[in-house]
Amino acid sequence: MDSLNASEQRELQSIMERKQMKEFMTMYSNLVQSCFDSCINDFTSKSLGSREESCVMRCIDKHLKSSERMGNRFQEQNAAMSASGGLPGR
Amino acid sequence: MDSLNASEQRELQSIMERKQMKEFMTMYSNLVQSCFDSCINDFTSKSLGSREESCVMRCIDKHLKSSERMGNRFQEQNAAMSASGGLPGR
Amino acid sequence: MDSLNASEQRELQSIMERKQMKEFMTMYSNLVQSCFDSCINDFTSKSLGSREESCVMRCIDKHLKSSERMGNRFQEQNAAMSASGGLPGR
Amino acid sequence: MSFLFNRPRQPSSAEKIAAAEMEVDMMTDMFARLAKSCNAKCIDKDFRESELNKAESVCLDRCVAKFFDVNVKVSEKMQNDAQSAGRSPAAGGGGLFGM
Amino acid sequence: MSFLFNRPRQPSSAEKIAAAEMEVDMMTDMFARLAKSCNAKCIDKDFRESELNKAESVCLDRCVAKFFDVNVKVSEKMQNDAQSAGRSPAAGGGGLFGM
Amino acid sequence: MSFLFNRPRQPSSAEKIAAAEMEVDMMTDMFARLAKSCNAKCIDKDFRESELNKAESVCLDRCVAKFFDVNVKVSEKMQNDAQSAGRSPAAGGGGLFGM
Repeated sequence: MDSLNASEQRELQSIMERKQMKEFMTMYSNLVQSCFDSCINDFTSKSLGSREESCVMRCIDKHLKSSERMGNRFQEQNAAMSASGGLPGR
Repeated sequence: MDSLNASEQRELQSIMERKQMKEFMTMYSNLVQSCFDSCINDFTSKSLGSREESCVMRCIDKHLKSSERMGNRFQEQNAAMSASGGLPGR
Repeated sequence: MDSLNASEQRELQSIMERKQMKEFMTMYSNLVQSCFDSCINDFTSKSLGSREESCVMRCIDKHLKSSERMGNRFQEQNAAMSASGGLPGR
Repeated sequence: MSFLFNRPRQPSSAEKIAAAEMEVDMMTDMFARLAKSCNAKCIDKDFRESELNKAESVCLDRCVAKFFDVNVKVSEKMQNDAQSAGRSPAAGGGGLFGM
Repeated sequence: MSFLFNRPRQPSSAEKIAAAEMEVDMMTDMFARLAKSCNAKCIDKDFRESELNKAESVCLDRCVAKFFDVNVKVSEKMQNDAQSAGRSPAAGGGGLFGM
Repeated sequence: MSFLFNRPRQPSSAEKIAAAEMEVDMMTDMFARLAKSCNAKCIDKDFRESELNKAESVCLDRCVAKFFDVNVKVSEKMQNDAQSAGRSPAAGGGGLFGM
């Protein structure tokens, strides 16, 4: 990537903040949909049963831990790849 | 949400119109893909058979009714949630 | 579509170039994800086995050929539809 | 899908570009969906060869043709429904904003 | 989901519009996901009739209610986790930018 | 994926920011896809415990590594194909705009 000057850095910074917020919202919605899809399969009642509720709580926990772990590995791999000169085209 | 003044309302209004158009287009494309995926599984011919065609017509009908019903329930739930003070963070 | 004048054409042209770049990136990511999903199912090791690697190479090849073929058919159908007056609403 | 873009009065430059952009977006999105569905229906997931075989090629051609046909059916149906209800198609169809 | 939009100081016009826009985007996205999940869980894929039958209708109603409940659970849990970690919810949760 | 962003001449400010933005978008998108695939392949869908167990953790680590490897293979292959065809990678590969 070409190096950016200070004002370009600031503009990119503010773009990045909006993207980060958007990424958080997408992550949140993915979590809702994924745990709903995995845990809710009974429609004989309109409120969550206690089994469903604890499934949802464990699902959220596990997904957050999984995301964190994959995020760490992803950043390590990226750092290693940059150190070795990036993707082959670089 | 912070309350908006008249000119902010107008700007939001025009943003909303574009979003509504885009949402309609997404709904349209979802409908095409979903009914294609459900009804079309025979590729021994290149034109729609009569069974496939009536499956597609019923699929469209049913999806529109389903969307409308879910949209109504969604708005009721939203209204009820706003009345009771919104999501827990509110 | 309403006809565009020269300066409108130029603006649309530059919008189209960005879209084309974005479409290429989406196609690239779809290819990575799709070939990963189809070919990688063994996690007893952290590096690609030779079977996995050749599956990935064939998967890429086949997907590129498939995209090209579908793209050609899509453009022919579009041309035929425009010639006959477009979708029924046109 | 041009019925989505009918406008009662002379459109401004920005509106014309937005409409052209929207038509391109719609085509791109439609192609992406078609490609996803037709790959799923026609391409053997084993990847034992890197060439499309005859069966896959023919399947892809017919799949594209049928996807177009379904698109036309959906477009016709939504216009008919909208006309019989006396409103523009974009205003109908239910969903979140479908009021 | 208003906890995402809390701001310490008086927001500018652009910020207020961006926040309102983001809330609408969030709702639209949530509805699209709910519709996808509930159609998959409730609608018979045979399409032998064009009307929603009684079982499908009831299933859809309950499905929307339960999707809301799951949404509330996720929202509560992320706020609790964030509070016990002493940071804003948007800063937590791991993932690519979750630092 | 920097080969996507090579430019023949000195880029303007707007172009540099657009290129940086595109690189971030590409990373975010790649991570989202990786997360989806690796959760599907490694995480037990029963959710009987809230901790990642040993098998799941190891699977996730290897899954991320292999996803990177596949990414590198695709990148290499598309560059080779493009070079042997004597054109830029973004211009090839078929599809809707692949002319």
